[in-house]
Amino acid sequence: MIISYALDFAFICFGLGLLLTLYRVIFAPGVGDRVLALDTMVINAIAILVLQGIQQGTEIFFEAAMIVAMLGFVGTVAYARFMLRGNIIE
Amino acid sequence: MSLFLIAALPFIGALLPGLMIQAGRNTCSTWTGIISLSALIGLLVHAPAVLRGEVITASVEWMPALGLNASFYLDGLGLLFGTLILGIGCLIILYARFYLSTKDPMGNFYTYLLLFQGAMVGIVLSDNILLLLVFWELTSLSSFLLIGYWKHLPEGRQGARMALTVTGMGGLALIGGMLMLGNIAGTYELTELLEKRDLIQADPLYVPALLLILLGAFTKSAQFPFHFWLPRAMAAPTPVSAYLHSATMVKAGLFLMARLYPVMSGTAEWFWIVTLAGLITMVMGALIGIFQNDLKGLLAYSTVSHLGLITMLLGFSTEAAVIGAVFHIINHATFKASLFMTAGIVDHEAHTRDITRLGGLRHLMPITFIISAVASLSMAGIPPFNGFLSKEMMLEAAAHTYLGDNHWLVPALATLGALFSVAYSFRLLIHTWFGPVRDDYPHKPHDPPFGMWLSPAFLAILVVMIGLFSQALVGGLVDATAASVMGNGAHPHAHLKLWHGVTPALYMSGIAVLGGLVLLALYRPANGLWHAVPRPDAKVIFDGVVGAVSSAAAWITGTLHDGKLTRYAAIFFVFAVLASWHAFTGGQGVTTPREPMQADIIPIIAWFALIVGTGVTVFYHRHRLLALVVLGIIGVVISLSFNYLSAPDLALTQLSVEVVTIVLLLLALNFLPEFSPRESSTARRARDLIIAGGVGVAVAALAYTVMLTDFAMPSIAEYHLANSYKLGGGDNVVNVILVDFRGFDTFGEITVLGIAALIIYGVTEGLLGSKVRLSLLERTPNHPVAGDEHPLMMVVATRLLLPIAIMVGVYIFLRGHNDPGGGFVAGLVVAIALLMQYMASGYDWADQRQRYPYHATIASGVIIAAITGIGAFFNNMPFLTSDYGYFQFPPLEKFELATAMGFDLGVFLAVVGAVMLTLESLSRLAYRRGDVPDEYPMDINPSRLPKSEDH
Amino acid sequence: MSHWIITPILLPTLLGAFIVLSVRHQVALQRVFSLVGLSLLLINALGLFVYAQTGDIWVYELGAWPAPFGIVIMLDRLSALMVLLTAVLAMCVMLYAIGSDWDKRGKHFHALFQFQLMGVIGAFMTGDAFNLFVFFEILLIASYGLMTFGGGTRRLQAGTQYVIYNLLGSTLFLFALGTLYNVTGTLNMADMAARIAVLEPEHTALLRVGVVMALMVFAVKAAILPLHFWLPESYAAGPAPVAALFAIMTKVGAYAILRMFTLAFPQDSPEIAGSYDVWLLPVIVISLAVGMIGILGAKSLSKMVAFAAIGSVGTLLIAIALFTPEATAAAIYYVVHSTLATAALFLIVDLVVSRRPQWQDTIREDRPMPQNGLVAAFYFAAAIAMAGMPPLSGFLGKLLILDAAVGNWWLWGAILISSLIAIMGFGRAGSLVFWKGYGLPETDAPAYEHPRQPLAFVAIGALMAGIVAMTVLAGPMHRFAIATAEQLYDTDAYISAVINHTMEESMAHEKEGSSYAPVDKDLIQTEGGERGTDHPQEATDGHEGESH
Amino acid sequence: MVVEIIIAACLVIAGFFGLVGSIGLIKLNHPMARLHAPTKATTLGVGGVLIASVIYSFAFEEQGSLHELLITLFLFITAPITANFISKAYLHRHELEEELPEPNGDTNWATLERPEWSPEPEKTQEG
Amino acid sequence: MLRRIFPHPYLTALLTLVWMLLDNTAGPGVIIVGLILGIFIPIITAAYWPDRPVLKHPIKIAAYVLIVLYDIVKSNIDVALIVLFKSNAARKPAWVTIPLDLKTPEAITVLAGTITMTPGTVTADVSAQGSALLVHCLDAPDPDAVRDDIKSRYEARLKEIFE
Amino acid sequence: MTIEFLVASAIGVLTAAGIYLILRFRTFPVILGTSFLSYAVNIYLFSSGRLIVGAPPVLQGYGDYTYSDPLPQALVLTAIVIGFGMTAVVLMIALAAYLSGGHDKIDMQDDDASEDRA
Ligand code: NA
Ligand code: NA
Repeated sequence: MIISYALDFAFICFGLGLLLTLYRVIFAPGVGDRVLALDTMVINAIAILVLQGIQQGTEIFFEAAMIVAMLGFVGTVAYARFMLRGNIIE
Repeated sequence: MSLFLIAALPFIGALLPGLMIQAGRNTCSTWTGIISLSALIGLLVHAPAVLRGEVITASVEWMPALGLNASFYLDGLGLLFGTLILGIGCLIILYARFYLSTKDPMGNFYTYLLLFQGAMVGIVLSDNILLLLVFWELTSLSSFLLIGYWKHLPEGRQGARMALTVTGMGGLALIGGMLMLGNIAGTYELTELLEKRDLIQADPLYVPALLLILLGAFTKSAQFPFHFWLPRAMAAPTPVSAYLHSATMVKAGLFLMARLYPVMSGTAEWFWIVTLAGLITMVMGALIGIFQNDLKGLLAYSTVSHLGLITMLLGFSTEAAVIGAVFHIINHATFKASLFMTAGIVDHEAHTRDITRLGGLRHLMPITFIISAVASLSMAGIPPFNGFLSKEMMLEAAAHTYLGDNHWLVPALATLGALFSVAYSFRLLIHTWFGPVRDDYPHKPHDPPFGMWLSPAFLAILVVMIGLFSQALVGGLVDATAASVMGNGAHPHAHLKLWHGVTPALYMSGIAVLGGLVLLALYRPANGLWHAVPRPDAKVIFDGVVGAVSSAAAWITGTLHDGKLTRYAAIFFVFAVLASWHAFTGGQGVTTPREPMQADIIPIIAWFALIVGTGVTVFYHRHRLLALVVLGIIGVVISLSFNYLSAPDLALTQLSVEVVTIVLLLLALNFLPEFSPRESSTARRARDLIIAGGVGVAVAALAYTVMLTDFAMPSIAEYHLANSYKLGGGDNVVNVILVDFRGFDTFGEITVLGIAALIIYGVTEGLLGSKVRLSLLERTPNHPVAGDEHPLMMVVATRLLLPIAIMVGVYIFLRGHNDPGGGFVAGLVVAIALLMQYMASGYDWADQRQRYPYHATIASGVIIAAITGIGAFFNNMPFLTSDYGYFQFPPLEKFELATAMGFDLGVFLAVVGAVMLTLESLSRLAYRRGDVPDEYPMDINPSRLPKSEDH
Repeated sequence: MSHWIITPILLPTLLGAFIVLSVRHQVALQRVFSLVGLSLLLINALGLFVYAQTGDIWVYELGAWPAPFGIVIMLDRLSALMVLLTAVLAMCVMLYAIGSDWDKRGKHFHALFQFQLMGVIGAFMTGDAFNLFVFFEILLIASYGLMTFGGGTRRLQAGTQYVIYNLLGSTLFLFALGTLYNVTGTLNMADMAARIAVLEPEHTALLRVGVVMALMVFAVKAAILPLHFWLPESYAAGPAPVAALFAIMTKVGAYAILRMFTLAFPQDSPEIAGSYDVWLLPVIVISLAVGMIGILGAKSLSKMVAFAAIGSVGTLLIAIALFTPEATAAAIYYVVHSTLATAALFLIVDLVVSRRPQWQDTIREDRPMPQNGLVAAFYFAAAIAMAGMPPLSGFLGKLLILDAAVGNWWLWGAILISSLIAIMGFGRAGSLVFWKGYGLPETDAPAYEHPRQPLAFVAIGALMAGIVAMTVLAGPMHRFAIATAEQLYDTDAYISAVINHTMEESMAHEKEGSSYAPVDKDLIQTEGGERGTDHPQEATDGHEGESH
Repeated sequence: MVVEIIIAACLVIAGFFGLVGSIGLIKLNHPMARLHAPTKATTLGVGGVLIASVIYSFAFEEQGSLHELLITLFLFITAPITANFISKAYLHRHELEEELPEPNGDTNWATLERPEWSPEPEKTQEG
Repeated sequence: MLRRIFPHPYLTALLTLVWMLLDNTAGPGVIIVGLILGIFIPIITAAYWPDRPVLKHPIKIAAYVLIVLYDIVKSNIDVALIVLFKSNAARKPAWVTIPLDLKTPEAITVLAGTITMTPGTVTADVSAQGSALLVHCLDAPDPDAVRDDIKSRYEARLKEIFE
Repeated sequence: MTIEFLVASAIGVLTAAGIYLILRFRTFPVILGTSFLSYAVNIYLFSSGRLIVGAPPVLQGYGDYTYSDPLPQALVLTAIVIGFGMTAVVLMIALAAYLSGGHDKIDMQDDDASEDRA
């Protein structure tokens, strides 16, 4: 049915997104860009998680998605703080 | 007196000197003397019975299952040796009282002496060969202490270690031999074992056992080629030499041969080995003895020679030879002990033992001279002294001994030995005592106090008496002893008398005496020749061997354990893979694998990301921050994969752990160098790649096999699935397993986490308490530091995020039992929420607002978990038995309460506490001099500025 | 029902937590609690030991979950002995740590000490393979803290290596467990044994891999070559009381081998034969040799003792790896001796270290230390015990092992020759450290000052007394060892103790369905195996109400 | 049917923007420029997916769910902070004093106002 | 008094809502539990949110949210077009200073957040005394227009809400 | 491409990476290596329960539902937590060693070995 096609499309989009961000994590002028790419990758991951939830018709992935949303942020900030101050808790 | 008591007395007594020494030297020595004297009397009480041929025994079980028992027995042989050990012991104790200077710790000396005495008595009274081994090794140990008694003398220490090594080696060989013997005979009890001659000699193990036992005996009795340690042991105080090296320890080897004679002797192996060893030792010892300038050295080699003589006689294995051996044991003990003591006196008086610096002493110390003269003549085998009698017996026995079908070699060599011994005996006598009085003695000698010459004098009298009235005095003892040596119900009878008529022995004796005197007359050229001839010095060889062994040991140890973890790890991996691979190939793989699942696009992309991410991390690993960023990918992908593969709880845990780990690594990286230098050579990297690749392939193969194999039998997990709700009250089976089915694992797991935090705290404290602190306070960052320590936006955002995150934490905690989540993840979420506060507003500001000490949080977590488990005790159930029920307070829906939640609460607290304590500790390291606790949560806040008057 | 079987694990845990919770700043109070706790532990252990003499096996199903679905704690002669040994050792070591003020040199000594005990005792008592892993980790992580206790560069660097090497071991353990679970579908040791016994040949390849991996994990713990490299540096660098306590840690590995490989992975069973038996003994002999050579080759006393520990465990493992009842009995006697002797030696070395400020434990002369005579006497006695010289228990143990190894003359050679090297090493070190100083020229420098530390000597004296007791009471001890060995080889009894327990449980709750008989896989019914609680009715019919 | 189309539309839009965001990461040539693409496009991308999920749950599952909105909430709170930090890092690691505008009378932009104990930046800095 | 029970009334409301979202149901029990937590959690976390702002006109929040949501959708399309079809050379990136009338940190944060989430602009930094925001524009031919737009469209409204 | 192959090869690659890093000379990469190794072993342990997609072991009530094997998941959870604790500790000890020793070499240096015991 139509939704499943849409799902596949979305999957592929975010999957490709994942690959592009991966590329950026590996090839980038600076660490900042890599962190940005990683952050984006995490966001793509969230999307994929939710898509899986829809596909399998389960709410079981919700917690995972939520945690990713919360923690991805912490990770990114930690990296950035490290670049800014060296010490991330001061 | 019971044999136990006789054997035990010296050991018990060994405590006394230590205590008595405070009471003065006389009291100390008196008590020591009383102890061995009473032991001697206790022994002699049994003499009549033993001489009648009875055997006194006493036994108590020790390790019956092994066959080791504390069983003693006293027969002629035991009586003879016991008397020598204790009797001469008493004399030595008396002698030592006057010999030892006031500087020497006499208490220790007598303690060691009694220990040694006890060990010797133990050997000769043991009825159990394992027990005998115990005492045997004890003599080595106590003699180590006695020889090393003068700690400050290097010769003393070296001599002690050499004696320990050689006799220790012999002892270990003996252990082997005795165990074999016992295993052949099926018993370790001598009295039984000695009955089994045929059984033993028929056994294929007889020869190895014999060799090992003889190795033990020869080392102890300084038989060629193990003779070299004895002269080195002369560094010991003279009483020790007199005791150990004339009457006792060196005779232990002879005793052993005599003791086992009934079962070991009579074979060709025995004859050849024992006879030859004895013969060679006798001749060689005597020869070397001639050219010793040190009185004690000369005596030592003469002892070696005489021990060889006795050994040889035992080798002959004839009745006459055995009688000769026994008799010579007595005689040698008497004259040699007194000689050692007189040598000691000379040393004591003249402050030298160097024969070349002595001479003419007979005028200065007549009493000592007479004693020494008597003993020397006996040693030379001059009638009418006792040495003569036993030497005649030896020559007689030698005269009838064929070596193969050669009939002259043994007699000839025996005569030669006798000749040499005449030579050194007379050298001792003449070069020390005769000649003109000199004026260059290191110290003007004169006769010692009565107490000091009493002991040697007594022995000298024995020498004479036994010489004159041998049959009457020792005939019975010799018979009894010989009987027990021969065993097998033999009844040897000794005819001890001075004149046997004109026998081959008499001729040989004559030749020996004349030849000896001639050789002495030619001493100067002979000596020149002796020193001109190069010959291997066993001591040098021994030292070489020991030195080589030691340095080899040091080298092996050093190179093997050079602290290179990189090598250790490589070895680990290689070994692990090889062993596992070997195991795998030994078994059978599954014939019908499972049906694999086709992967669609997303998993493949994830896989690709993982592989690439891993590769890049490794590639970039020297740029540490970069490596950490890329590491983030791997964490994310792995959690997603867990999620995809139906493990949502794993996904949550992996992810949250990942974040905290990254934060930790970043906190640490702040202090560490940001780059790893390129240190490993290309070859080295290639090697590592090969190892890593090899293991990787192996593991992948293993994992693949595992995944495509079905359980050999249904997994117990089916039970968990079936009963998770019904009995565990939860739908999330993983969580129910964690808090209920296998709650004990989780209990341990949170303890681990708590311990980790405590350690990290402790190490931090240690650093801050050490000199490191200063460098930390003064350190300058690796990089320029940006302004705006606590950015406004971040602070505000976390203010909103903290409560929401806690809400989420509560939710995940409560739902854990039925949905993915649970105490652990909840704990991490809350901890991370707090961490956000710390990152945003700074350590101090956040910490001031933290009311609960994290130590306590951890501890109470563990305790709450434990208490919940212990609660089960009260309805008489085992630890961690959970219970739950459904409750309803309108208008709320019916909800479930399970004790498992209490447990999970413990988990929650422990996790929060552990994570926070860890981060706290690490951030405390970052203090720099001049840091002041932040007053405000954010650096920039316009509403704080004076110019802003509104609100 | 009685819970005294679980208290030896709970007591240290709770005590450790309590110390952290309420007295973490008062060392004096910590000492009081430690000693009280250890005394209770000792009593508890004694009680269990006495109980074990009856010869029956006590199965304690945690959470009342029937084996093999839950975790069981087991008590048989062997585990009772090991727990008692641990308690005794812990008491002596703690006395020393207090007597020498070691516990004041850092934070959380007493808590870590208690957690260490929790781990060790748990490892000795658990009947579940994965739970064994957990307790391994507990004792390891506690040991990480204790090993680096007090800090100092060398100790921290050695500590880093120690942790990393053991992380590799733990990883291998997980690989092993995964493989074993994958084949047998269970984690309970007894159940695993029962299942392996009826395994079809087509699963043996994976099984063998799991078995060998497990063996290597235990080999790391027991410090068998070539997996022993973590030991020398860390034991030498670690605090002496900790090293002394660690004397039991190598034994944990030995215990695990003894337990698992007599019960579940016997070398003579067709599924497993040829997988490890071919290389185990040779490897052990090599590590024995390396250990004893190390005694002679070491440059510092602490290293020397560390190698002595390796050698001693090597001797022990020879006895274990023979896998015969006599040899096992010998091993059981020897394990006690080895633990006490090793611990005593480490503590004695610490006496030397603290009394020779200049050269510490370097094997070379130094001016005679305070209390030289007493320390030397202790050293002499402990060295005799360690080298297996008469009359102490080391010699008796060695006799037992040799007697059990009759016929394997190469083992005899290895044991006897290595003893000689050990004797040489101890003699050399002793005469250099304790005697040679007297030969030094008189200096007018003031003699080293050092507190007399009576308690420290008492602690060591207690250990030595234990060794003497082992010598005097060798007969009864050996009888006990034999009984223990027989119990170990009567695996059916062990297995049925676990399974029958389950049977009884399920009989009591017939209504919940049929029983679980893991031995015969056809009987496995996952609905069965009711646990021992009476559940509120909601438990069963509540589900429909809740139904999702 | 209509619902399905709506859901499908949401999914397609989401996928599209998600992809665009990631493409921006690759195509745009300047770090600050790259910063724009993901922080926006992915929010709508994810947002779309979430909305789709919400509608789907109401349409096809026995119990509708709104909790996807929470995820959106988190993203909306966090995305600006992330962007802020990354640009701060950029400002910090690249020398831009000249090309930045005047900070409205303040001494400097917060990030560039280094503490006095900070080491001086060395030129040619690999971020 | 009321202050002490409801340190953050709006927060309480928000948290209750969050709880309902989490639980995905709206039964009375859920609301009660949510309320309890919504009251309790702000109390224990109060220390971390000192001198909280007073919302003058909470009603206007709704309007603001709607505007921002609309802008976000719009922005996404713009950015998408730029990303896909505009060459890097053709773009005119710019740094813009946004002088602040707002003083409350919360307000400033919301403004900065809004800027970041809306068309081609990212809040890069705050000025050292907090009197201005540094904004980077992806493609801004006329930077001043951007500044005025932001100030009028968002800051003014936020000023009403917060100050 | 089968899921099993992907997972198995991933385990292999992670292991190899971990081992290679563990064989480096500095503590930091070595610690990274141990992390990789614990990823690998965690996945391995997880996979010992076999792989299923879309069947998380959260009960949907009874009937013909299939669930993935929950036991290995529980074990891996424990392993992850313990691994985290271990990583934290080794990191701290290594850091302390660096701070007091002045270098972060993993191998004992001779001058360290000669240093007196604290
Ligand atoms: Na990790
Ligand atoms: Na890890």
